Order: sequence, then structure tokens, then C-alpha cells
Amino acid sequence: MAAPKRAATLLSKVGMRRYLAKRFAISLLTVFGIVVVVFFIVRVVPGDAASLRAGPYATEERIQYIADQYGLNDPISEQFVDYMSGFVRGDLGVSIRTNQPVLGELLDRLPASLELALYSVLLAVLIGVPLGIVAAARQGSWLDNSARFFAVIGSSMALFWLGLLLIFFFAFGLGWFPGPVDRLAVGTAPPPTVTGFYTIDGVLSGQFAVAWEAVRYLALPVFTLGFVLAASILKMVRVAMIEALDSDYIRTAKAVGVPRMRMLLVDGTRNALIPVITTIGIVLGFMLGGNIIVEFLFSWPGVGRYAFDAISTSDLESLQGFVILVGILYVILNIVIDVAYALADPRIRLGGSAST
Amino acid sequence: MTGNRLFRPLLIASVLLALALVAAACGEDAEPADTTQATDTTAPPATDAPDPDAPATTEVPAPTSEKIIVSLSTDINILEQHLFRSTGSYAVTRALYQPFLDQVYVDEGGARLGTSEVVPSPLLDSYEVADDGTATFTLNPDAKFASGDSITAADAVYMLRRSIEAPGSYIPLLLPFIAIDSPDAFTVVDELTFTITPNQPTALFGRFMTFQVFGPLQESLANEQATEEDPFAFDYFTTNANASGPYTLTSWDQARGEVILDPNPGWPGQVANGGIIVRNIPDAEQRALLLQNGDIDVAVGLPPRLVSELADDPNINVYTAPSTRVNYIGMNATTDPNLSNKLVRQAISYAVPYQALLDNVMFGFASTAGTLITSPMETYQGDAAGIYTTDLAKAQALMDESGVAPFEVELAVQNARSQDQEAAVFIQDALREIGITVNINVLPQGEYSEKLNGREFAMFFTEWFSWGDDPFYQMTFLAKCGAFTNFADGCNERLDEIIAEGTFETDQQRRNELGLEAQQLMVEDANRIYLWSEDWILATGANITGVTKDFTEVPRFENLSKN
Amino acid sequence: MSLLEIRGLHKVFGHGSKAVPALRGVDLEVHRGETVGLVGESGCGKTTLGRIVVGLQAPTAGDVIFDGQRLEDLVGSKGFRSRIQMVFQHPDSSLNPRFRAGTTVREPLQLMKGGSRSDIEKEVDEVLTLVGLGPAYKSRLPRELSGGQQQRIAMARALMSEPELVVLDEPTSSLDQSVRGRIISLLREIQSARNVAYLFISHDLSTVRRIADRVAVMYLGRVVEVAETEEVFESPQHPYTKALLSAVPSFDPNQRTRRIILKGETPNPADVPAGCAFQDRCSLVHGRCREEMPKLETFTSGHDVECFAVPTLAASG
Amino acid sequence: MSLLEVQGLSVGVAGSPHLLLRDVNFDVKAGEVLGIVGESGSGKTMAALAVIGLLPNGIELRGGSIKLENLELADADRASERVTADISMIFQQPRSALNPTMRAGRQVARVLETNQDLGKKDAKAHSIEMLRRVGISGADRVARAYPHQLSGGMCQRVMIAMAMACRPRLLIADEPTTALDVTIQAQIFDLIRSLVAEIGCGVLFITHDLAAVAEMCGRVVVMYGGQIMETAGITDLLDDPEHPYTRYLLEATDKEVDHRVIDVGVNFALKGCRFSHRCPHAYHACNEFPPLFAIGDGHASACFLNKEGRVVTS
Amino acid sequence: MTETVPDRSPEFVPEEFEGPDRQSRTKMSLGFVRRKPLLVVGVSLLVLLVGLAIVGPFLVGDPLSTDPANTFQAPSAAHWFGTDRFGRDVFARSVHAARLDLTIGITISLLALTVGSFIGVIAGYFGGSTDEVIMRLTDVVLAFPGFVLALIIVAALEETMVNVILAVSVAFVPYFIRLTRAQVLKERELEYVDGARLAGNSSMRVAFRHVLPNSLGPSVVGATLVTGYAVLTVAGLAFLSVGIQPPTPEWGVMVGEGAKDIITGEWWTSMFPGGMIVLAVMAFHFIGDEFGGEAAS
Repeated sequence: MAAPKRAATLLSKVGMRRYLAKRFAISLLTVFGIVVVVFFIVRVVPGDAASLRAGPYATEERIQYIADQYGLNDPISEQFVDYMSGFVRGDLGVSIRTNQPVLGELLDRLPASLELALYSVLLAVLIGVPLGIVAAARQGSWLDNSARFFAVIGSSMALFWLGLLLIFFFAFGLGWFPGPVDRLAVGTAPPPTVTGFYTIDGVLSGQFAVAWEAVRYLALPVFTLGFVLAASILKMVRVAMIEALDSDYIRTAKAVGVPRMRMLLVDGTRNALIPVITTIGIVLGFMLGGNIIVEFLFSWPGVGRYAFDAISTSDLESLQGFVILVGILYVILNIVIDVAYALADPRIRLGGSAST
Repeated sequence: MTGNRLFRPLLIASVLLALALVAAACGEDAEPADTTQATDTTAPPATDAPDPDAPATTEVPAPTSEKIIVSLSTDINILEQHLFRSTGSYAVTRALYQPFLDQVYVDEGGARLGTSEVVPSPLLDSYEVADDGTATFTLNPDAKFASGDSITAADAVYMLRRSIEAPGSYIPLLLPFIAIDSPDAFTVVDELTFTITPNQPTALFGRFMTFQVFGPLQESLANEQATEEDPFAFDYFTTNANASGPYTLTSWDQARGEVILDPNPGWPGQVANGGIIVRNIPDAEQRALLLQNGDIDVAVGLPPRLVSELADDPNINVYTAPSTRVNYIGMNATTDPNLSNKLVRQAISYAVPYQALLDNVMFGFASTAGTLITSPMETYQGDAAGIYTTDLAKAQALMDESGVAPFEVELAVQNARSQDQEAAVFIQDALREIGITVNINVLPQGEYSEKLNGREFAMFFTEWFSWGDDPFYQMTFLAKCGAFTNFADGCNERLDEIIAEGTFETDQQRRNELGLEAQQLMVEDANRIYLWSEDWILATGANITGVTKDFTEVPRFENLSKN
Repeated sequence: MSLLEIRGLHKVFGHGSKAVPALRGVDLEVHRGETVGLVGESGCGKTTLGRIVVGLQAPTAGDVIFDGQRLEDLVGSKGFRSRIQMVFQHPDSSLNPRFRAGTTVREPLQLMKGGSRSDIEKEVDEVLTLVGLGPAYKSRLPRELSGGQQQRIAMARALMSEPELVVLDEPTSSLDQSVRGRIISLLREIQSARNVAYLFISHDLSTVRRIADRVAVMYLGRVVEVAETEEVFESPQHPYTKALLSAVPSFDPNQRTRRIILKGETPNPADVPAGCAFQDRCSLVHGRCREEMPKLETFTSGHDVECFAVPTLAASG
Repeated sequence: MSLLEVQGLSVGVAGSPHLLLRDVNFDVKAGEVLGIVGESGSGKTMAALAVIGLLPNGIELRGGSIKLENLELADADRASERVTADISMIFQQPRSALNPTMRAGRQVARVLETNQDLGKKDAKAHSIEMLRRVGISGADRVARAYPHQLSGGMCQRVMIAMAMACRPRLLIADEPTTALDVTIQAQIFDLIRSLVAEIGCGVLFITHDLAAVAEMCGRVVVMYGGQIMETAGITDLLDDPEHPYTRYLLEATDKEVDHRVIDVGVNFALKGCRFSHRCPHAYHACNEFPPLFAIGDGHASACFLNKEGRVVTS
Repeated sequence: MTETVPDRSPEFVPEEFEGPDRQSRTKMSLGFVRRKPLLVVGVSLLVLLVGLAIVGPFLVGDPLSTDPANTFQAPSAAHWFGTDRFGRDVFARSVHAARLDLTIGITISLLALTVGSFIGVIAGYFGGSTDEVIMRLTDVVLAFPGFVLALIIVAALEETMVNVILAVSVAFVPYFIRLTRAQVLKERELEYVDGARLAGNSSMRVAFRHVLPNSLGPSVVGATLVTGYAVLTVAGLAFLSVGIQPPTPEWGVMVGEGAKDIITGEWWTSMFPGGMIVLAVMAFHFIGDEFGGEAAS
């Protein structure tokens, strides 16, 4: 038959470690690539960074002063080396708009974005996974068709439109939720920072009223994102589950009398969820930057909103920092996902013949 | 089917989840007042938190007055008084740095409107101007920085020098109008006395001294924080302050765009409230909503349409007053050859639907601009100068006369300026009538100002507001040949002569004559389309009093109080 | 002189610790116009050998000599492609699903020989007729053909360039039994019409018996026995050949009683023991087998076997 | 009495009028190995899946009865309850038939848990014993391995261990060795034979290989195009094939045939005998569906003509 | 065959059952509607929208024409979708926007498909270091959420329509590279590829004439989904005032413009164009999903 592809070695730890090392090396390369790409994209922006920094009505001297101060008159290669060496030291430059270190500004805003992202994904998983499983298990039924219909609507949904719709009905119309303003009412002081998540910090510090308020402010943006994300998760779970249910080993499980529910959950879901891990990763990755729209719409003080402000004021230094941060988070996330994937799938974890 | 039984758990789980969501949503309905309660119970601990910059917060004897929440439309990004970049920053620095002079205010429609008469601010014991223009300032010995240190003449002079010498400050732009060109103009006389000696007496000197850029800054602290690269400690003062103004900086949450200000115990004046929470809420609709709900007390920068809606709300007070602000579209003849034809520019000026702009963009919260000398401004004589009104027939006739074929032109607008964008739509439609295709180009602020400075735009929107309300000052910036901010690049030598004469002219009759001639020249040249003159507008909750409009039209906090 | 001569051929896949040897020193000859059957179980390297012969893969070491010239010298040369062709195992995937049969069959002519349109068309028709289909099939897409018909098209494609050697890689194993017989007959007819040599690779011993003139048996990357077909089937010498032959299901109940059930499974090619690769499964294993790799040696004329035990058997039998 | 009795079984694709299985009848006795032989598309696997109640999505029973010791299985509601314990099945692709994320031993153990009410611990011990019984040396190690770490033959043994762990009364083996090497095939055949002898279950042995049938089975059902062509004892079938298709099949295995006869695929739309479009003897009557005509003891053929070419009447 | 048996009767013609044969004809029947309801919905929606985009602009009014006397008219017979703050007809604008958005969406998708599959074939077929380099570059691009990538590219370039199309295309190219590459890797293992090599094809010819056409399936399905996502992305950017700018009649622009009116109760200026976006994207997704497309990242 075919050439031997199977080196069925029973290596476990070595395989995993080597896998991780390779994965990590690739990630470093990717991060480097990200910085390069972003740096050069931002450098082609029309406009002179020095005069942008100097602000409107700046005198020529001031522009020159600024250019010197920020090394903007250096050759681009030198600027790049400077930026890279700064980057390695955790310096993403200084915001044009605020004169503050970009990294610090981003890190200040990150918890807000992460809180929004995590709750949205959580909601999406809670809706998407069970519905996807049910839809797959009852393939072709009205339930399946409705789930698919929902999935298409969800993945076709324009976030900004859905957000507006929700604001219109639930904030302005019915008044059930606060308007799209912030994480907390104006005037409510945030709870003492532990995690940066107001919901959790509120509970930790015993300020339950604040935590509850944070939940109310989270509700609409989380639902907006959760709805859209749930659709893609549902879609993926359904496909993966159908594939799993269609597989030979499910047929085997049936043939040797594994009870149906157990078969569905143990054989089906377990295997189906392996590809779903990737989807959730993609979704989370999407959230890390894709929430610009939602953060804009709901005035959410996160990194997405920061990026929007940076764009609308041509604060390219901040924008650059944001994009790099998002890229790096995404890369880290991917490592985590790959590890999760590897842990879930013995074919990867244990090396050997698995060819994907 | 057996399936039903087996899948029921999953099905039920999903349904329950959905129900839980709905329930969570409905649950909110039962406790509409919850938000405010939460605010009340949780706000105090945070504001009581000890702050090194404001050790005396708790000593303020204003237990009954709560903090007033002011929402702004812009970022609060730099608290450095000489580098501020946005209205938000300006408002906060005005609260932190007290200038030596202030205006005299008159009550009108519940608001305190500034007049052009100036008086010593609480920082001063006395202020005198000699005939040669030398001004002598004597400090109030009770005036202290927030740290408790006294404000000395040395601090005042340090600040004045800094404003000239520090690279990056744009204060030097102001100084020619008060005839100062070197730091030697500032002298410390004794611990509490200093003088400013301009090259000649000027009408604008007193007015300029009311601007926050001339509020004292502690010299010793600045020197302490200075570095070799940053000898004026800009970095430090970008995020910190030792206030000389009515408030101290209690906290600044950049991510939320929130600054909390508490009354400054060292400030010798009277603060009418228990502190201010300044919030950046960029979205105007949200500011309006929050104001309606009573979540905020003061909303700055509401678009006219919303203001007109809010004016009917009994829970909201809308304060408006005419302003000398001018909104225009520059037409740069050198950038676009078609615009070099004066007849084309005049045709365009006739085509613009001025009334539609006043009604449908500004909703009545603006007055006719006419020329750079706007209708609320001193020496305005619109009809006499023959200012433009919409007349499409005339416009078409002028186009025909010009012999210029239908052409395309780009109209640049800033992305953050929605009224300009709206006006652009009307103007685009109107100019189509006379064969001119307008392409609207919306640009972010930074790129916009850079291109504007570079004279890259053929047609562009600009708003200008001259602190100090002076027509010649206004024209110096916008119409003088070769002026840095004369973005339309129009140049009329006669106009330059008028400006030169008018700037230091003190005789009102002569000023009026010069003004009329200038307006006629501007109408004739038609270098700009004078769209409207925007009113000063502020919306507050009905329980707020003490709204103040000064020369800068930036919100002032210390007189606000809440009943 | 033989048409194809393979000497000491090695092929290793992968590198370093992951290296997997697929061929471990193969010697084999194919003469003009003859059919050599190459049999062995999955993973024994027979497909790799076939792919090397047609130049789809390069050997790691050893020589392939085609018509007196080394294959590596020939591969780049013009006209070589047309001389050795291959027919693959899976008829459904060996044809481009988007190409009509005519296009598939025409392509080698256009690319390798050229000629006028009508000449090409004539030849296409001729070869299609030769494989039993005829010109009417030119407009068919692969999915419109049955497995047997697809395999005929594949054969027509291989024959277009008038090759001297065709490597047949399990050409019948995906076909139904009834179709299989027809394809075998077709192959025979083609061979007599065109005097083409076949290297017939298969794991199916009964098919090989029906078509091959000589048979080579492979085990773990080596040829362990080679002889005239009947000789191999009637008088197998290598213990593996014996086991293999006896394992084939048979209509004959007596066969079952003679069955040799081998112990264990074929070792992992990445981890072949030193000495004879068959040692762990062999009933005749002795000390030398574990230390030294046996060589292919002549047992009788035209019958080579690679086993230390064989001469002993021959002597005692 | 027969262990399994299938009568008039018909199966079709939902939404299509044509049948994939048409009036299929056979029976399996306890301890007997019944072979179903046919080429691809003959419906042999479909018949097996129908028996165990695992018809793929979109394929439905159209009629007939499937009785396991008088328990009607064609009744969908009752099918899922019983089948599992009494019938088990092994498949063609042993590796993909095992759950890739579950250790081999666990897969066997949980069958024991469900079908023999064993506790986790007992099941585990028992599963290793099971693996040993299917001829796996180093059963402890194999039990801890994941399927991808095992060879195809090893996977098939695990699969057999799982099937046997149910103590089924009927074992369906669907081309259990097609994917395996011939030497491994011999081992697996041996194993199946010995296990059947030990447990005494009936076996439905499905294959395309007549020789394998000859080795494993006492009786054979020959199928073509979803239709039974002939059923007979193995010796009768090999020595004295009746149906044109059977004869054709046997000839193709060792005789020279005319390669110019072009094979065509099964046509499920045919009204009459599904083989009629290929049959060298087809005549007008073949547009009727032929019933099975009994010719001898346990020997029947679905052809209107006998092998002498005379029309059969029943 | 055997002598005793008469040969096949020459008159014998096997008869088939009446009615549709296998799938080919049943697909056309109503059963199809029942089995693929989502596809039917998608195709009808798309036909409707494309028709509207092609014919619509000739039937409705000028999308830029303002009417200060008739601002903020609620939907009525005269103005189906009402009028906006400039007195422009929202329906007329939505219809013109349909043409623009669909054109942009389809252009982006085709552009990304073409470039992506070209690169994907090269990476997949030639493998080795070529593949490695391409995939590492793809990783870098994929490390940015597509929306963010498009955003910074548009922000970096002049905000013209062409640049928006290019920027969004760039964001989707890796998706097609991966899809095509994955398919090529599968396809490459098939025997016809070896067959083509033996038939004398150069490797370029094998890659592009044989492998590519057979590897396009998933990408073409993906392209329908991407068309939808492209419309969403472009509209999303426009909503954030990046890329296409007001007063261009574009759905995202219109929602952005209309978002301001929600608070004052004029829901129609944003809801109708937003609804159009969702309908258009849905049309593509119903179709793409039915053919087994998966979500693009």
C-alpha cells in the first residue's frame, strides 16, 4: 500500500514538549512579524507624526522640536530599531494624543475589554454549545432548522445594528437597562481593583450594589456580542457534532450498546468539542479586537474604544500599540488553544501517527 | 420517538438559559431606582480616599453640597496648563489654575455672562496698570497652592517665563497682541508683587490675563520634577497638579475619562459646590440621555438638534447666548485653479442655503455670520456690507459669467464635527444646482489639521473662536496675508492695512468704519463661505445654578451649585 | 539485457530520529515484454519501489537502470517520461475529476509527442479502442464511468506515449471481483499487442498468479524471494512466502489444514530488528538470523531466496 | 428455530422511490456462520445495518420483518431497547471504528459496564481479560493505549473484544478483514471462529470475497443490486451454482473472460431483476421481479431460468 | 458463456420504473424546497437584492437630494423608509446603497479568492520552505482580527473606495490561502496528480491546471460567506466613519448617520439600512452554509 507514514512511537512527554517548543518558536516569529507589519503600515500613513504630535496651530519650531524629541527625523531603519528595542523592554511608545505611555494606557483599559469579552464568550458558549448539540442530534428536525436559522441570522448580524436595536428597545424604549454609557453609572466609584473586572471586584470587596450595577451595564453589550458569537459557535458545534455522530466510532458505540445519551455526550461531544476549541479561540480572538464597534457603541472604556479614539484623532502611536497588543494576545491565545487542543486530543498529545 | 426523552435534558437546559436571560432583563424593571442608590452608597468611600495632592479634602465645610457631574464631549488628556489640547483638558486646567484676573459677570437668563470689564481674581489683593502699560500685580497673602504653600510672585513670574520659553507651548502666539516679546517683561518686585511690562499699552492685555494659561505654577515643584530633557517638568504636570485654582485633582481615571475634583482649601475664593466629577462622554446622544435621566448635571457640547429637543424638558435648563464664534468654509484659490476665479467664489457664496443651515443644522442656535466679523461681534454691519443670502439665479449668472466649466471640488470635513458634516450635505446638494460637484472628504482630526496647515485643501470647514471678542484680532489670524492660520490663503493688502490700524485703534467710530470696509472687502473677495456664528450653549439639570460664560466659553465649575 | 534493473535500492522517509526506511536494499530485474509481480503486505515498500521506478520519487541510495542507463540521468531527459508509465490503485481518484476522458487521454500525447490534431485524435481513438472503450467515451467525465471503465481510461492514458514499461500499482484491488478478471484479461491483451513490460504490484496473490511471469515477494523493504510464478506458488522457499501463500483464503478445504498462522504482526518499519527482519515471526529462526542480515541467494536457477534456513531445507528435503 | 429471521426486507433512500434493498430474506441459526457475499453496491452492508438498526440518516425501512428469536426489530420503538445487548457488530475500518480520544481498555470496559452490569473496577479487570482472550499479548499495555497507537489488526481485535463483551447472540462481521493484510486476516478469521465456537452465537459474515466465505461459512447468500440472487450451502454454491450471476462471479475469479464486455454499475431504477441489464441470458420475463425459486435443500435462486436455460415454475 | 444457456435475447430492453431517476431530477422538484429550505430562502433573498441593486437605482429618487422642508418624515407611502435629517429619502438611499454594497462585497470576495487561492496552491502544492514562509506570513496576518487589520490599513491609506476594497480583501486573503492550501494538500495526495505528472505536465501546470480547479470547491463556498462578511466589514468600518464616508449612500454610513436619531425617536433612519445589511449578509450565509461553508475568522 502506501509508504509508511506511521511512526507509532509511544512518546508522550517528549512529544508534547517538542510540540510546545515548536509552537512557541513559531509564536515568537509571528510576534516579530506583527511588530514589523504594524510598524511599517503605520509609517505609510499620510501625515507627519511630528506635526500630528504638535497639534493644530503649532509653529514650525515646535514641530521640529517634537520631531527631534521623538527621533522622527531619523532614518526609518533606525526608528524601527528604536521601536523594536523599546518593544522588547515593554515600551510601545508615547501616545500622540495624551503624551502618556501607550502600554500603560492600554493596560488600564484592558480589563474592561476582557470583562466584556469573557462574559460574551461565556454567554455564547452557554447558548451555542447546547443548542449546537441538540441541533446535530436531531438533524433535519424543526429544532435543527431553527437553530441553523438562528445561526445564520447571528452570523449575518451587523453588530452595530443589533446594538442599536437593543439600545433602542431596552435602554430607551423600555428602560430595562442603562443607556450605552460606560461600565458603571457616572458617579459610581469602581470597586477596589483586584481583577479589574467590576463584577468580580464588586463581589470581592462586598460592594454588591456596584457588582450588580456592573452586571446591568454589561448586559446589553454582552448580549450584543454574545448573540453574534453564539451563532458561530452553534454553527461549528453543530457541524462538528454531526461529523462526530456520523463517524464510525459512534456507529461502533451504538453497535456495542453504549446507551444513547452517554454515547452522545462521551463519544460525540468529547470528540466534537476538539474542533470547537478552535472556534472558541477564534471567537475570543475576534473579540480582542472586533469589539471596537461594540465598545464604540456602548462607550465601553476598553482597548477597542481606545483604538477608535486613536483612529479618529490620527493617534497612530496608540493605534500601533493597540494593534500589536491585540496581535500578541491573539498569539498567546492561540498557544493556549493549541495546548488545550493537544490535551484534548491524544493523537496530538502523544505524537504518533495523527495526520491532520 | 425515544429521542425525545433522551434529548429533553439538553433542550430544557437551553430553554432555561434563555428564560434566565429574559428574567434577568425583566428583573431590571423592578428596581429602576437602583442605579442612583448604588451611586449614593458607594460614591463616598472613593471620594473620601486620602489623596496626597489634596490632604485637606475632608476639611472643606461643604457637607451639604454634593459633587456636580459635568460631562464633556472631549477627552481629558493633558493636565498641563500650557500644553492642553482639548476643551476637556482646558476646563479641568481652568479649575486647577487660577489666573490673576477675572471678568465682571452679569446675570442674564439665569446664567452669569462675562463682560469685557476685568477685575482682580481672588488671588490678588490689587492690580494696577500704568499709562505705559506696565501692570503691577499684588498677590493675596492668603492665596495658597493645594499643597498649602503660599503662592509667591516668583511662582507667577516663573509661570510667565515658562509660557514663553518652554518649547511646545503655543502661548507665544498670543503675546504679540499684548505687545510682549521677551521674558524680560516679567519682574519680581517683592515676595507678593510682580510686574508685567509690555512694549506698549494694549486693549487686550487685561482680557488675556483672564486665561488659565496665566495661572501660577509652583516653581519649586517644577524644578524638583524637571529633568534635563524636560526642564519645565511638562511630563510631571501632564498628569499631576499642585493647584492654584478653585479645585484640586483628586483622581483621574484615564480609561473611563473621569476626573474628580475637590475644592481647593488653599484657594481664597468661594466654591459653591462640594466638588466636580468631570466625565468624557463622547457621544452627544448619550450625554443628552444621561442629562434627561438626571445621571449627570451638566452637559457640554450638545448638538443643536438635541438642545432643541431638551429645551422642552422641564427638568432641564438650556442656557444659550450669542457668541462671536465663526464657522466658515475656506476656499483656497491657490490649491484649486477653478476657485481662483472670484466670480466662481461669489457664485458659490450665493448658492449656499444659509437659512437651511441655520434651521436644519443649527436649529436656530446660531446667528448669521456674514463675514469673519460675525453678527454678535463688535463692528458688525452685515446688510450694509452686502453679505450673501441664498440666490441661485444670481449664482448661476455669476457662474455663466465666469466662463468656468462645471467642475469637481473636494470639501474637507473633520470626522468629529457633525454639524460641519451635515452642512456639507446641504452644500453638496446646493452646489450641484450650479454645476459644481462637491466630493466630501471626511478626515480624522490629526490628518485634517496637518493638511489644513499644509494648505492642501481646496474647500474646508473651519471654526474659529477668538478669545477676547475683537474683530481685528479675529482677522489678524484668519485674513491677514500670509498669516499662519489664514487657511484660505486669501490676501488683500487693503485689509491688512485695516487690521494693522484697527488692532490698536481705540476710537469706536473709527473702529466701526474700519469694520465696515473690512466686511465689504471680505464679501467682495469671497474667500470664505461664512456659514453661521454658533451660539454658546450649555444644558444642565433644572436644579443647577451658577452657569458661567467667560471669554473662553469653556465651562467654569466653581460657581455651579445644586439645590 | 534486462529492461529494468534495480540494484541495492534504499529509500528512507523523514530525517534523524523520525527516519523510516521503506526500502532496505532491493534487487530486482524486469525483462522486455514480461510481467513481474511484486507482492507483499502493506508497508513492505512495494508502492515506494514502483514510484521510484517511474521517477515520482528519488531513491536514497542504490541504482535503477533502465535500458542500460541510470534512471537519475534519464529523468530530466526528453522522451524518458514516455517510456515508463504507471497505472494507479484507485481508479476513482487517478483521473482528474474535471477532465473528460478524451482530455485525460489526449494530454500525454500533446505534452510529450505533439503532432497534428487529427493524428492525435486518431491515436486517441485507437488506444481507447484498444482498452475496450472506443471513441464514444471521450466525452465522459470520470464520475460518469464505472470503476472498471475509469481504470481502462487510466490505462489508455498510460499507453498513449507507447511506454516500454508500465508499473501497475494494485490496478485491480479496488475493483469488484467480476471486473477484476476483465481487467486482467485486458492487460494481457495489451501486453501481447504492444510488447510492454509490466511491473505488477499487488497484495492479492491470486491475481498475481494469473498475470505474472515471475513473482518477487517483499517483506519490510526487501525482496525475500523471487522466482517464476508457478515456482513460487508451488514450491515457496522462504518461510514468509509460505505463510503468506497459506494465509490466502481458498475454496479448497485442504488448504486450511495446511495453514500457517504467523505470530504477531509486521514490525514497525522504523524499528526493524537487526538481522533478518522476519526473525520474530519465523518458526525457523536461529541464532544467526538475529545477528546477520541474509542476502538474496540463488536456490535453484531463476529462484532466489533470502533465508539462512533455506539451503538446509533444500538439502534435507 | 432460527436465531435471526429476515423476511421481505426493503430499504430505500428517503424521498426516492427506488429501493436499495428489495425483498431480502435470510435467516441465521444459533452457532451458524451465514455469509452474505456481493460486490460493492450489492446491499450486503445495508442489510446488516438494517438488522442492527443502524441505518444511516436518510435511509429508511420500507417494509419486511426482522425477527431476533421472535422479537420483531423492524418496529422502530422497540428496536433501540434490545438490539444492543443481543446483536453486536464489527466493521471494516477497525481504526476509525474506535473512539480516538478514549483508551482501548476503557472502550471495552464500558461495554462491560453497560451490558454486564459490572462496576468500574471489575469492568476494567475484565476488559484486560477480554483483550487477552482476543489474542492480544501485553493486554495491559494495549488497554492503556489510544487507538492511533495500535496497528489495524490490533484495533480489530479490540473491536472484536468489544463486540464479544456484549455476549451477543448474533455477531455481524462486516468485511472485518478487508482493510487488513492477508496474514492478519488469517489470524482474525481464526479468532472469530474460535470465539464463535466458545460463545455459540450466530454470525452474519459479510464479504465481497467468495474465498473468505468458503472458509468461514456454512451457508451463503449471494446478493446483487440490493436483491438476493441465490442462497445455498457453501459446497452447493461452489460446486453447482445456479444463478447466472453466481456463475459469472465464480468464473471471474479464475477463468479467462472477455474483457470487452464493459461492466456497468447497478441500476436501482430497474423494474425487474437488477442483474438483467448485465445478464447474458436476460429475456422479456426479466422485467418482472424474480422471486427466490427453491431448487434443493436450502438452495434457492432468484432467476426465471435454471442453469439449463429452461424456465422455472414454482 | 456456458453452452447450455441461451444467449441474451436481442429484443430484451431492461425497463425502469417511471418517475424521477436518482437525484438529478428530484433536485428540481418541490422536494428540494423542503429539504433545503435555507438555501431557497437565501437564493430568493439574493435574487431580490441583486435585482434591486441592478434595477432599483433607476426607479428611485436621487440619494443625495436634500429637502430641508421635509426632514425626519416617518415612513409613509411617499417615503417608504421615511426621510432623514436632510430630508433625503431613506429608501432611495438604501436602494442605491444596495448596488454599492453588493458590488463592494462581491469585488472583495472575488479579489481575495483569486489572490488567496493562487498563493494557497503555491504553498500547498510546492510545500517545503515555500509553504513554510507563506504560512508564517499568513500567521502574522491572521494574528490580527480581520476587522482590525482592515481598519489599520484603511486608516493608513487614503480613505478611498478602492483602498477600502483592497484593505478588506487583504484581511480575507489568508482565509482563502488556508482553505485552498488545505484542499490542495488533500488533493495532492490523489493519484491523478501523479498521473498528470507522468502524462508530462510541468509542476506549474500540474499545480494550476490540475490541482487548482479541483481545490477551489471549499473556497468558492467560502467566497459566498466572505461576500457577506465583506459587506459587514465595510459597513462596520463605515459605521465607525472609517473608509466610506457620508453622504455616500452606503448602508453602514446610513446606520452611522441614523444612530444619532435613535434617541430622538427617529428609528427609521438607522433601522432600515441596518436591516438591509443583515438581509444581504443573510442571503450569502444561507447559501454558503447550505454548501457546508464554515465561519471565516
